[in-house]
Amino acid sequence: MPDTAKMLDRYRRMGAMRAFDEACLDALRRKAIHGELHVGLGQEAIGAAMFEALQPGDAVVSTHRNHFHALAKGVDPRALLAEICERETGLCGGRGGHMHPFDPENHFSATGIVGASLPVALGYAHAFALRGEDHVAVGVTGDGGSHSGAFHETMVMASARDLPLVVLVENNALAISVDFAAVSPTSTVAERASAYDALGLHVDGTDVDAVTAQFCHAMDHARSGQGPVIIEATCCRFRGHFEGDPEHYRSRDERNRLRAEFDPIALYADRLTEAGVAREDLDAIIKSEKAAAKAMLAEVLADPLPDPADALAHVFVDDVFVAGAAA
Amino acid sequence: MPDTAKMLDRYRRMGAMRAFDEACLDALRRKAIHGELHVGLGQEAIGAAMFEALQPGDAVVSTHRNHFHALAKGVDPRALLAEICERETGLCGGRGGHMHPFDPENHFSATGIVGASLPVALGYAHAFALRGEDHVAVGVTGDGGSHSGAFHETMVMASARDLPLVVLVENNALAISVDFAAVSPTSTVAERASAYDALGLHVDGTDVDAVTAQFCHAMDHARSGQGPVIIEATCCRFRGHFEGDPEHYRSRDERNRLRAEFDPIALYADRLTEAGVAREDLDAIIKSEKAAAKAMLAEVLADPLPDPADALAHVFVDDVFVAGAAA
Amino acid sequence: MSDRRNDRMAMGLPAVIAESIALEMERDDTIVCIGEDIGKAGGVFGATAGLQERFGADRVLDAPISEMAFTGMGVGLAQAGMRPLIEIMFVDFIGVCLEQVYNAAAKIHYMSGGRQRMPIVFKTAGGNIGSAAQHSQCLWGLFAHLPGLKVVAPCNPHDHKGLMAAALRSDDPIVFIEHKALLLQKGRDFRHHPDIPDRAYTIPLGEAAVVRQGSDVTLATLSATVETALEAAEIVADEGISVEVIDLRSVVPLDTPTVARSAARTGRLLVVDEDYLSYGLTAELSMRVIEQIGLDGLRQIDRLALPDVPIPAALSLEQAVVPGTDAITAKLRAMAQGN
Amino acid sequence: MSDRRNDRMAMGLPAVIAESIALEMERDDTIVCIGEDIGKAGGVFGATAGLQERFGADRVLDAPISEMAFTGMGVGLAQAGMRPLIEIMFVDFIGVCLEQVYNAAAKIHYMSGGRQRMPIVFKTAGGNIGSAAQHSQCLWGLFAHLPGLKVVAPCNPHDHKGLMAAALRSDDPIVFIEHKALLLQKGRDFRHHPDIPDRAYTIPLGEAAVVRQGSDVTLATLSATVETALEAAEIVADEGISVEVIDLRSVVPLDTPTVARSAARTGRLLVVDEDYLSYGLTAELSMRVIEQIGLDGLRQIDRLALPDVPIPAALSLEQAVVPGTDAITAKLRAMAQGN
Ligand SMILES: Cc1ncc(C[n+]2csc(CCOP(=O)(O)OP(=O)(O)O)c2C)c(N)n1
Ligand SMILES: Cc1ncc(C[n+]2csc(CCOP(=O)(O)OP(=O)(O)O)c2C)c(N)n1
Ligand SMILES: [Mg+2]
Ligand SMILES: [Mg+2]
Repeated sequence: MPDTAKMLDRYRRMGAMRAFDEACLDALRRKAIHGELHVGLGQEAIGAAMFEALQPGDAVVSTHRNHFHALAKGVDPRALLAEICERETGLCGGRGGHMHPFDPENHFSATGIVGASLPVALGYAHAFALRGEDHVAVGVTGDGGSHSGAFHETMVMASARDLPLVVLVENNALAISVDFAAVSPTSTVAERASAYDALGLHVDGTDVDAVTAQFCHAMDHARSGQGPVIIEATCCRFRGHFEGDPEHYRSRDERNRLRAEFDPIALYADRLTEAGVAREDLDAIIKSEKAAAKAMLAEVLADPLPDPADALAHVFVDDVFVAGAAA
Repeated sequence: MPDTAKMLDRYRRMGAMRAFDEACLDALRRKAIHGELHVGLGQEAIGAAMFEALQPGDAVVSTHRNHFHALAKGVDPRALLAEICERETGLCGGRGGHMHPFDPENHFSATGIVGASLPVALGYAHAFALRGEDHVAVGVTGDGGSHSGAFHETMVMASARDLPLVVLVENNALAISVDFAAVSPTSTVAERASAYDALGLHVDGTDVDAVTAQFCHAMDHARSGQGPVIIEATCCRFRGHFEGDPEHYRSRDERNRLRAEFDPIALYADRLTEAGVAREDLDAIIKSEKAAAKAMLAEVLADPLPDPADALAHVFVDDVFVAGAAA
Repeated sequence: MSDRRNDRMAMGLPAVIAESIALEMERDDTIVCIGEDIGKAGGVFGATAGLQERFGADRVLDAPISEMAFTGMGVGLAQAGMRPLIEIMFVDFIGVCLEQVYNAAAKIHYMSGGRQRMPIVFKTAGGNIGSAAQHSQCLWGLFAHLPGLKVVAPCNPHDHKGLMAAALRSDDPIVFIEHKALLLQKGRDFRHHPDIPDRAYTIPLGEAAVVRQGSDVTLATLSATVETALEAAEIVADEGISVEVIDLRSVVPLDTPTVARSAARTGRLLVVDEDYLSYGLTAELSMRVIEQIGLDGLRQIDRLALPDVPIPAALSLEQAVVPGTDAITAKLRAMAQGN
Repeated sequence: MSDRRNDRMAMGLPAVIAESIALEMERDDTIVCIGEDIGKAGGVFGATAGLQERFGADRVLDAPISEMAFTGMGVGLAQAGMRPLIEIMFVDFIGVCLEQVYNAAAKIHYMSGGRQRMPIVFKTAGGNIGSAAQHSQCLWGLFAHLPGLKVVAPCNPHDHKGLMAAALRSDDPIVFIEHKALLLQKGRDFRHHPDIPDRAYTIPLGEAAVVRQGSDVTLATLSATVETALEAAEIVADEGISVEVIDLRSVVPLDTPTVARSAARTGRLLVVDEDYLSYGLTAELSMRVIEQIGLDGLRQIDRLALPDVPIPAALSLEQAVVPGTDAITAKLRAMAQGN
């Protein structure tokens, strides 16, 4: 018998993630974000799975499309949204912006450079091993990032040292416009794990139950000292690569088809209704998450922007010492 | 029945390669080389195999340990030696030195940056494919270079496009001091080929017959449009990584053992004597190759060093145009 | 303005760049383009739009995110007799593949004693449009420090077309840095906007352009800052300060004589740069001018650039660090008031 | 000279560096070293000799040739509360891994609004010892252009020990560039050779040292060129030219005040640099001095550096481009003869 309470939690979590990114889209429309924005709509199941699989001491190093991973790692949503909206109250005082949230307490960080998340996660993994801690480092990449040299180097080092590293490949089959199938020599990334004598897992990333189970399995494997794991979760990106992407590379029909067929939230709603949950209860969850995100955005937008007078602070921890600077 | 004429050619070729590098060692002792020197002693069988497998239109991009590959590709030995000895008469007028020989006519080049040879070979392979030529590009790397990101990126692109590329991994089990076994997640590099849906070949690189056969197989595979190949030839490095290497990482005994057991020339001499060739004939071959190399070195050392007045030439093809420079 | 001219001025900068590349690819079938999203998508800004349809997916190759591989492919292609154009989407990403650019492409002609030519264009986009520390840099100062690379950063559609053609015809490796903010503009958005002929034409690499004449202060800059400088010059003109604005067009070669001649006349030199202040263009050009006309050839010298700080995400902070009209006019006023 | 001092002066520079790292690793067990050949072999020059035996293979990790991975590991280790020392064997190899150095390590403290510290030392070796274009570069000018990195290049064993300790204790990312030629020397080979205490000590980052006093010309330089400059100063001293030699020790921070004070007194500034001439140290320091003391604060200013050329293999050519004693004395004489 399905555990509907647990299922509803998953549903709510996915709903909260989607509502968060919809708030970001709203913020962009209101010109509260003046740079790029990459949202994760369509990839909520992976974020929700991560939430369940992670422990507080674990580390996550994410990508340009990082909001769901941050939320899964326990980053304060309000501080995250404020950072995305470039506010002084943001996680990083508005310095980092949406591609560069850093939350040392929660062991969460991200980078805007594709592939560059993985070596950083490797560093966490080495620290955990050195200190004898049973934490796991998760490095996130897209399918595109799996072709970068950093992916290879990270796997080589992690596996040779049996480090507690999980490489999560969110395979939405697109790197901006480039089809995974057109540039990958293999039909999955997971199968490349054998080249590193690592565990490779492949899972439908639109099925939150499946991806949660596999993600937990991956974490257990790494946590128990059996070496690194590549877990590939297939999914679809519902919007452009970034907001404003003209998407010359796919038709509107194609995009609509993906949305219709592979929406992890809609798919899970079906499963929940099959399990006897009422549609209106599900709709209420989505509604309340949307309302919460909307309220949070309203608050954030009332926060101040950073004071231009502070633009030069924080380059170095130690003030640049210059002998006789007073002279 | 063994074809002893062919075998004797192989033997001579290996002898010539060793004699060439011994001449380099001699040049170093005479202070005709003021920089680093990496010789290939112990790895002659691979060079000799390459010689047989390559066709004139093929390209080779090699590493810091490139002399045998250059000779195999038909680079003029005298010009190569003169380059190594920093002479004006050198392949590159003494500008490149031993790590950077460029021979456009013979489609040979090298780089001193580990891993960096492979993307350049990929470029040749793409040019061949674009132009519909049936040439093959060979990118050389050591075992150490197989851990670099460039290795991965090159294989991904080559395989996805079925390019005529052969990646030769000379696995001498050492990257300077670092044991291959200590840092590689797999026991061979060749087995990683599956991650790229490529052909992986593993061969004893001290057996010139075996490595020639496999190298020809690799070239045929790539030439016939079946995509890239990783061919890994195991071998031993008989000297330090570079001349002057204190070799703190291995004992003299260990090194002597390798020399005693895995000398491709000595091993082949045994095979030749078994096939009925007289020892003295073999010795005569080695002697004549040594004499030839010695004579060549004597000639080269009489060549002039580059004129310091020309030190600034060749930075650009087009002179740097500066408007009104005369003013 | 003729209808024709009007149409040309309505073209976005990316279309002008794509036109230049197409004209060169037509006349020279050794040109091959490789980069992320340059084919099917026509480039993230559209600066290679239509090329793949016209020249095929092998000459206009959509690459995986493997910059180390495809910059090296450029080197191999050049060695194989081709003329590659390699796109690094944003210049900020150069950290994953600088190797092939500065140790190979830049040095091979020299290392080979002049035997191996390296005709490669590394096309990329730099500059601030709100994308924070890892997607807003200019970095031409970085390339310029490394010998063997020519480094071009044009300021308007006309120059992009002519300099791209010159770059593709050059036998030397060239880093061609477009500015993201300019890529979002059309010809008519530019203050300084010469006609853009339909045909192919080249502009010699290394020739600066005096884009506004003046007698009180010489202001040298390049890329998007040329527009900002022209705006600032207009503002202070009303206050009686006459500014000569020079578009350097490239940092290597650097057209010192044109700047020095102007500075010798005005006696005041201001170098403005959107790239980082230290160890960059502002000091280099200043010193070259001093070397040319002497310490006593100038009454004043000053520089304005992005301070040595990662580029902040927030608009309020970004505006505080990127040299804008206000900062430039303030400098110009201060200089004009001095002696 | 005491026997003890004699022994210390007989130590090779690498042993002094290893001693400094060992002392720091003893007092702080968050220090972790990663690099190629730093463990079993003790470093290609011996600058990490003995560390792996003492601190184990996990704290002194022999890395595969995967610089992108292990520079990034440095960033992750720092984020995890450790203090990594990452060795890039030769600075020339930075092209394969600049990404993590300049886009991550250098920027994260700023990008995080000061929340995430980045205590990393990138230890590397630069400079000419005959290894041609891809193994002879200095490149401090490259790092210095990129904000968020401190860039240190010491000139003698005493300073290497103290600056390495300071770097390992700093909370900021530091590029620590040793010079290959110096790494082949012993304490007593140095003209300028203060005692090297056994105990740990630090030298503040960003303080230049006046290593020879003089009144006619101020010569500022760093790294191996300090020795060359001192030799040149001795030679011209016999001709009556008094040269003040300043060892900058780091290019970021750059101790402009010390140089400016000296230059204001001598009226003549010569900046000498083994790194490439353009867009580098010579112009930056010159301009900063001018900004501090004015165009009329100096009678003469000049610079000497490796011209903008890849470093040739042949000794005859290498000597023609690397600033040596002859080139420096020639500049000093020319300046002293001028006004
Ligand atoms: C090294 C590097 N190259 C290129 C880019 C530009 N870029 C940003 S995201 C992206 C596509 C990433 O694709 P993927 O890894 O599949 O992630 P997705 O966007 O699909 O989530 C590209 C090419 C970059 N940021 N870094
Ligand atoms: C990117 C880079 N990292 C490090 C080096 C220094 N280095 C030169 S050769 C070498 C070892 C290479 O090992 P391998 O690839 O196995 O080749 P081998 O020397 O054994 O022939 C190293 C680390 C380099 N040249 N380039
Ligand atoms: Mg993707
Ligand atoms: Mg090896």
